[in-house]
Amino acid sequence: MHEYVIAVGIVESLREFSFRSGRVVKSFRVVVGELSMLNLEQLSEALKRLIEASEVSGAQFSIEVEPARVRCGTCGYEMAFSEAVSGLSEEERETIHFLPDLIASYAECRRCGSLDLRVVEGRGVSVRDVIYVEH
Amino acid sequence: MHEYVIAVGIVESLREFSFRSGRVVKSFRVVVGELSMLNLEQLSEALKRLIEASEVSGAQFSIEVEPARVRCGTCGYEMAFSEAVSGLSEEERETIHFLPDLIASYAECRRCGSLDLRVVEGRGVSVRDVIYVEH
Amino acid sequence: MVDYREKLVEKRLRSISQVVMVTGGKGGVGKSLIASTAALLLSRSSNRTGLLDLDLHGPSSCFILGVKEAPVESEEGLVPPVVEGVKVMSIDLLARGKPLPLRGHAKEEVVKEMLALTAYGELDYLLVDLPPGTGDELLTVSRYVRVNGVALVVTTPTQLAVNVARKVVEILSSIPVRIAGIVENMSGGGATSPSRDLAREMGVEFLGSIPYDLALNSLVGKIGGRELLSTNFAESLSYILKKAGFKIT
Amino acid sequence: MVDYREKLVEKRLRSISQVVMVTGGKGGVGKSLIASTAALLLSRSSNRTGLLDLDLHGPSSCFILGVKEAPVESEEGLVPPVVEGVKVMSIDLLARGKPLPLRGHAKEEVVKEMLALTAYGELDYLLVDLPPGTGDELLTVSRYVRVNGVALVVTTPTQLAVNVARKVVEILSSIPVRIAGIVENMSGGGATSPSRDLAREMGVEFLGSIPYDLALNSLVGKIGGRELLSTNFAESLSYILKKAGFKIT
Ligand SMILES: Nc1ncnc2c1ncn2[C@@H]1O[C@H](COP(=O)(O)OP(=O)(O)O)[C@@H](O)[C@H]1O
Ligand SMILES: Nc1ncnc2c1ncn2[C@@H]1O[C@H](COP(=O)(O)OP(=O)(O)O)[C@@H](O)[C@H]1O
Ligand SMILES: [Mg+2]
Ligand SMILES: [Mg+2]
Ligand SMILES: [Mg+2]
Ligand SMILES: [Mg+2]
Ligand code: NI
Ligand code: NI
Ligand SMILES: [Zn+2]
Ligand SMILES: [Zn+2]
Repeated sequence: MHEYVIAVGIVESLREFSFRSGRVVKSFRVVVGELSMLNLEQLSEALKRLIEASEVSGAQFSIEVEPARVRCGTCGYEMAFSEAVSGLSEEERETIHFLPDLIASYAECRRCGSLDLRVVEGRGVSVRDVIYVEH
Repeated sequence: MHEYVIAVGIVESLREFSFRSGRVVKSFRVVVGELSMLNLEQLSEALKRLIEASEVSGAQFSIEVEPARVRCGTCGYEMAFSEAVSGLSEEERETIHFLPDLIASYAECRRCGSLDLRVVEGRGVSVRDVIYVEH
Repeated sequence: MVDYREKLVEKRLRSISQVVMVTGGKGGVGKSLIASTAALLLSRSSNRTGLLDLDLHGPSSCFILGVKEAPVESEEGLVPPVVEGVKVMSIDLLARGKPLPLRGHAKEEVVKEMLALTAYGELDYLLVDLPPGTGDELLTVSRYVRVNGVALVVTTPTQLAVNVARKVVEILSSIPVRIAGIVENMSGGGATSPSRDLAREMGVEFLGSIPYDLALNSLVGKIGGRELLSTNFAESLSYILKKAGFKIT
Repeated sequence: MVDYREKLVEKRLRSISQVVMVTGGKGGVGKSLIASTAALLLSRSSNRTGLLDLDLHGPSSCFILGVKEAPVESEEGLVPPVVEGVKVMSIDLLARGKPLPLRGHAKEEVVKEMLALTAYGELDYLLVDLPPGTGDELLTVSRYVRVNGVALVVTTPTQLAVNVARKVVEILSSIPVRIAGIVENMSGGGATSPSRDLAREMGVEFLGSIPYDLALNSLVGKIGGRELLSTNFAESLSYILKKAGFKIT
């Protein structure tokens, strides 16, 4: 559900960028970390609506998912998303949805059991490759 | 002077790598962060001596310096090495020579005065591009 | 690369009149108890008040205030639970007592996301309970509150605590974040103390001292917010907040 | 990419019989005072002893022990100064009271370098004074000492401290680092306490309690190591170390 507020953050960032530089945003890429388990359709819908109603209307975008990699600091083992979140409750997934780094609180290394986990990739949302044209 | 012990660490890492994999190290690249202010000649000399006396004798290497970039978390300004260390005492430089991140204790942003600095690049020593051949 | 959180944090903080960072550097000096009690006192004086617990490894505010409800997801983000009028957000409401072995950049990420996603709405005061140290939590939040932020630096009358507090004052002054003053907690009551010396040395106001309150030991975590307000501790803190210019009636 | 520090750390730690991590999670529970005093006690009992202060933001050991000399550079690395037979290394001997606003990966880098570059030589015991929290300092050192490491978990008889200590115990058990036991500091002396409950709950030995020692307030930082040894605090700690199996005569 908070996909909406993320879209607000993205569109306002681009608006400001556009306003400051006097340039028009043509397109951008949204990379969504797999751990955040965001609803891509909701995010895309919200982005479309907000873009249309804003000064960056006309901007095109794509959304893609960055696979998660969670590394164990003890044994070096790397877990992919499915392994990292397997066995977690609905409530725990919901928390990771907001704060992907909290995987460190809920999961443990599937190889050695260590709680010393860090997210290497596939955490949150980032906006990349903003293409703009002069006004 | 502690260039010697760094060389020990590098050569022992390569020895172990070689021993475990049964492969012979042909060459490697040493990248020295500018902030560490290491004496490259001393490092090179120590490496040569230690390599010759070890199981990795014959390995070739190159040493290069990675320029430092220190970024202010408050205003975003980026300082290069000379700007970051300018005005520091001999003793302060000596400390940074051991613990490059301690630049955060001694320097301040030249633009806004903030102490919130982080080293983006050019911190310590790393060994890259190890090329090996089968025994 | 655009970080969408920056814009959201800015926007959220614009609806908050004052962000009060409770810091000090040293652990165990009473930052959490002061942040929680200050939030209760400000709320009682009809201020719209929030509390953000940024002690990611050792969150204490929810335990002190007896808050247990999880924040609720809405279109606007995470709506924090309310206790005695105070909107409370803490990692503890999400991690629920589990350890949080955060490494490297993770702390900065979590702090940014808690700031970006918590829907406090309009507030007169947001109290921020900081962990010991001068790391990512302090530095990240300091960066955002240069306009409407103010710091309460908590110490005890020991040289050990004052040594660390000095570092906090130096860092805050460099950013710069306005420092409301130094609060000496667990005070012996003398007219001289290393905390007073520090205030003088650094040109920061000495806001007053809070005596050691034996009653707290048996109360903290066993009572709710309301009972905390009737302690001697709360009374001393109330004077200090007034002196610092906060709206306490 | 090869990290030359890993190999050096391994090598250094092989010449140290036991690494004793003094941790607890909560700030202000007495970790630094216990680490420093334990080092003095072990040294007095003819053990070759070192102390590594890893509280990067709030280093206290040098102040407690009255150490001021800087480490000396040699071919082998940094040779630490010696006080009462204890080889002491701390960021404080390098940063000299300056603030250390470290961010992100910087803490892990500094911890690795302190471990890789400090030339302790052969030791029977290396005491590691850890900061509050369960972040990079604790996690980094834990990774290296799985063979010869042991943890002393320090708490106070408050639920607030015990909540955080539980997290430390959970993390250490998962790595796993052997836990020598739980030490209750600033104890009221009762036979029941949240620390004892924690020990039972987690299957960890309860090593004993150290009473609140009023004399310390006026002593810490004003005396050297020798005087610290004649306090009641040191005497209680001495029993605890014996119980934990350390060579105290
Ligand atoms: N003035 C006081 N008198 C008595 N106990 C206090 C006082 N201030 C704090 N405490 C107690 O000291 C301990 C540490 O306080 P806390 O707020 O958790 O410190 P911090 O957040 O700085 O680590 C808690 O058990 C708290 O109840
Ligand atoms: N048993 C005790 N009796 C009295 N004071 C103590 C006792 N243990 C520690 N202290 C004091 O409590 C304060 C915090 O101790 P410190 O060792 O710095 O804690 P930490 O390292 O856990 O933050 C210091 O001022 C110290 O002198
Ligand atoms: Mg974990
Ligand atoms: Mg600095
Ligand atoms: Mg606290
Ligand atoms: Mg300490
Ligand atoms: Ni959502
Ligand atoms: Ni050197
Ligand atoms: Zn593992
Ligand atoms: Zn700056």
